[in-house]
Amino acid sequence: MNKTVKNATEAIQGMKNGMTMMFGGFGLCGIPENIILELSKTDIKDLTIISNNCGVDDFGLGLMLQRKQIRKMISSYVGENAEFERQMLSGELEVELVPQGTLAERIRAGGAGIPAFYVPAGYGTEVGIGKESREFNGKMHLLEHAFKADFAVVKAWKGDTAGNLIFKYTANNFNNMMAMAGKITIAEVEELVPAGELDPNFIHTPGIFVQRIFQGVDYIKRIEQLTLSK
Amino acid sequence: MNKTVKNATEAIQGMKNGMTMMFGGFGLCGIPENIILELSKTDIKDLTIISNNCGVDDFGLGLMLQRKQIRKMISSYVGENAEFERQMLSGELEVELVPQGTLAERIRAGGAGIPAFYVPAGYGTEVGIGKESREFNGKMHLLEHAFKADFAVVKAWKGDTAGNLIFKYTANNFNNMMAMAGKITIAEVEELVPAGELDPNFIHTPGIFVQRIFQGVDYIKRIEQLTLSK
Amino acid sequence: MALDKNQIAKRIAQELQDGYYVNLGIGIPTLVANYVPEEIKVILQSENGMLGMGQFPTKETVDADLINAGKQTITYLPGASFFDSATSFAMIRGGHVDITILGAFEVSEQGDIASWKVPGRLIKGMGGAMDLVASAEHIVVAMQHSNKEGQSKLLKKCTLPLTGVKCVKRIVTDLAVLDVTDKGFKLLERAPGVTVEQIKAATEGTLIVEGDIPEIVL
Amino acid sequence: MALDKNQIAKRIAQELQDGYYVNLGIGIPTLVANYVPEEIKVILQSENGMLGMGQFPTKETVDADLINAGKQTITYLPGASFFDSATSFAMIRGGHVDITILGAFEVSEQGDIASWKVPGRLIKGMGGAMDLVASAEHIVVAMQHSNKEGQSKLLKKCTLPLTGVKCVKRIVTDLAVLDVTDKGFKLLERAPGVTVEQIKAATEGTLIVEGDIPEIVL
Repeated sequence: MNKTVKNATEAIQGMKNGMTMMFGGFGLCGIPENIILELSKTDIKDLTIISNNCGVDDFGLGLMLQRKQIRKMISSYVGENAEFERQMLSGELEVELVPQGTLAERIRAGGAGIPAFYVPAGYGTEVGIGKESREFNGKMHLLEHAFKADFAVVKAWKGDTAGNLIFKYTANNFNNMMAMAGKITIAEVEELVPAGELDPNFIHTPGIFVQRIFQGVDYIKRIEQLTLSK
Repeated sequence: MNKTVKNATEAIQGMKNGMTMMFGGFGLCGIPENIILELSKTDIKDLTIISNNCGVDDFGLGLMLQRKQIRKMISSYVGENAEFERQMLSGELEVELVPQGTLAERIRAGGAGIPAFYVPAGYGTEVGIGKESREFNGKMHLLEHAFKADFAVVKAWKGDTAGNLIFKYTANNFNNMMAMAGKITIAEVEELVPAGELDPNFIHTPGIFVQRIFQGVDYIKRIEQLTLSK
Repeated sequence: MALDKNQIAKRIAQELQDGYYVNLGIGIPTLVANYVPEEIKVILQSENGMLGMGQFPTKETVDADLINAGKQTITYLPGASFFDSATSFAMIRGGHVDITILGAFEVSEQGDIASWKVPGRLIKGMGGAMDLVASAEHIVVAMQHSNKEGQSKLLKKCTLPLTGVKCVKRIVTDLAVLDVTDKGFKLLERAPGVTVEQIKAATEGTLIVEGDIPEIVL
Repeated sequence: MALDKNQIAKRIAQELQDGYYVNLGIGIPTLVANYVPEEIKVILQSENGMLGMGQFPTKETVDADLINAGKQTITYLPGASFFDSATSFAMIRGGHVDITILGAFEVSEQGDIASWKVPGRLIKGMGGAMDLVASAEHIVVAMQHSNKEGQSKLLKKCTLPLTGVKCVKRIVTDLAVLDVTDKGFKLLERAPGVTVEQIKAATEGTLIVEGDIPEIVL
């Protein structure tokens, strides 16, 4: 079974207005650049996007923000993006802020068939408003529900035609869990190899979670905070 | 920081009567042979053991069963062990059977600070008796609670002095999650290398979850069902 | 003539589609792997932590660290992956496995299944069966139509402790192929030479027979 | 004389013990890494998915795929490991990280902390801060004693939206080291040359002073 599609254009077939989509990455690290760019050239809009961040003004998901394709963002951190702040404050953009660990776990839960679970994060804060709470081991916890998506879009370092993925360094972040939580998961990879070439002991995301895969092009990998040793 | 201990004898320091302990492995695959053998030579008893299986009559946890060191087993499958059946039927041994996926997730939850979560497995069966149930997405689920242990004992293929672990093939099974869920986690490995020799991109169990590590000796790796192609 | 185990497996193999991720239980289900049609490719999931299970090994390639959920030594195919039990059941519980084929002691006309315990006689544990039946969209039971005492295993209500409720979709026995419907077991196909009356007699639960029932084609 | 940022970081470094797994927030906490005593070794966790964070890279070794939670390019040390965000927060939530050091806008005498939002002015999001403060056993806040307007940041009750409740254990400011206790902020140490009266004046919440308060030794 070969899950390969030709390119980003073919990969996004079936994406529609109003869908919920997940995008991997932390800051600009490990984001699916090809699909974001492709999608920002379409008129697909009213999207609910689940992503830890929302890119910067002129890169990553910021491109889709500028084109007002996003109706709602579900994220843990959205700083460093002026257009984002403008749309949020004007009410054009709906924003749901979720603690980062809770976000990660809600996505994993969506992929793992766990509809809800308890965590301590956010109890007693705005995050807990309207949520059920309950004590375990003398500590209060919130009931948190799973996230799923019509499409999950992830970026990996290497992948094979069976959909297996390997990430490099901290470019894994949300990609692994999001792959689990998409009804359709698209993976763009820097290097696509035939099934059998990756060591089966060292697969980060097993192919079962990936429906479409292609080798991306022209990766920019912009660095947000270039910090060097003196 | 070096987490290395000399051998199994040093590794089990602090184990006491009445403790709860997890043992990795599926059947006889990936079981911590050295620690089990060492423990079966002690008089430590009244143990609650969480392990997917309980070895066979004369190997693995079966050794500790024979010496009546185990008060209670929490497992998903306990077949193929005559002494186990005898102790269970006579009431000498308490047994709590947990669906395998629920067992795995309860252990992960214990390590991940998630006190409880919902799963569909076991609803409407004996497993659901006395448990809270609740509907999500039109389907009934059970509330399941996390497992933790005083000691978790796992077996890996390779490990380093920082406690990082790598498993081979299906010998991973419960080992990875159990490492997360022990107050003290002991890892025995076939090959112990200095920190820095394992590729940090391909660590299965990060060292933070492991408190003691040593290179095991004399691995037997008994095969339960030798099946060959004709 | 009733189907033998291999023929039941061969009929079940017809349920598979190209690209399916498949979990096979112990017993007859394991045999299904031998009858996957040549023109399709399926990927076998083993709940102890692998995707891409291959055949049994040779004496030279056998490895104690590479077993399936039945604890048999096996091999892996190109594109395989290994992972821990939590991830394995994330696949199962999350609905990523397309079809689960397993054995049973009893199935009820509501789709309940009993497969793990005979009180007072046998308690080996449920292993992964409860997780599998509670989660998979497509659950096929492979079993004999009657037990060794000649009693029907397709019942109005299960008598043994349950593995799961309202989960079985299709049943393939030595006598017939049936679907679980709101109104009972719907007869779809019959074993070559086996009559509808024979199947009716061997089925304790409600049997729905509509129109002509074709013979199983292997 | 009040401590500068580097001195606050240096004092906090004294809280570290050999073998500790440490999560450092953005700002002053990041500086703590520069002052780890030579005789101990700690392992830095970055919640975006790594253990064993090293120094900033050189121009030659910089890699866009290797950043910390502050999105700064970094390096890794021998014994490092990389993992996904769910595993990273499993470490944090599961209590495997020994100490968390983070900044704050306000801390209350109950140990509540506000650090992520100023209504109408700033909403960047909580990132991993809520998970960190709700989970870690040992939470140290590094901050200025007063804000830019000269108002105390150690309050009876926080005025800004909370990050977590009853979680802060210790606070190190430019003026003092304090513990959160049942009865209020307990003064442990004062910056060299800073008087107890000055600290009292700068602390809106209840300040407990028992016996002689030693000066911070750096």
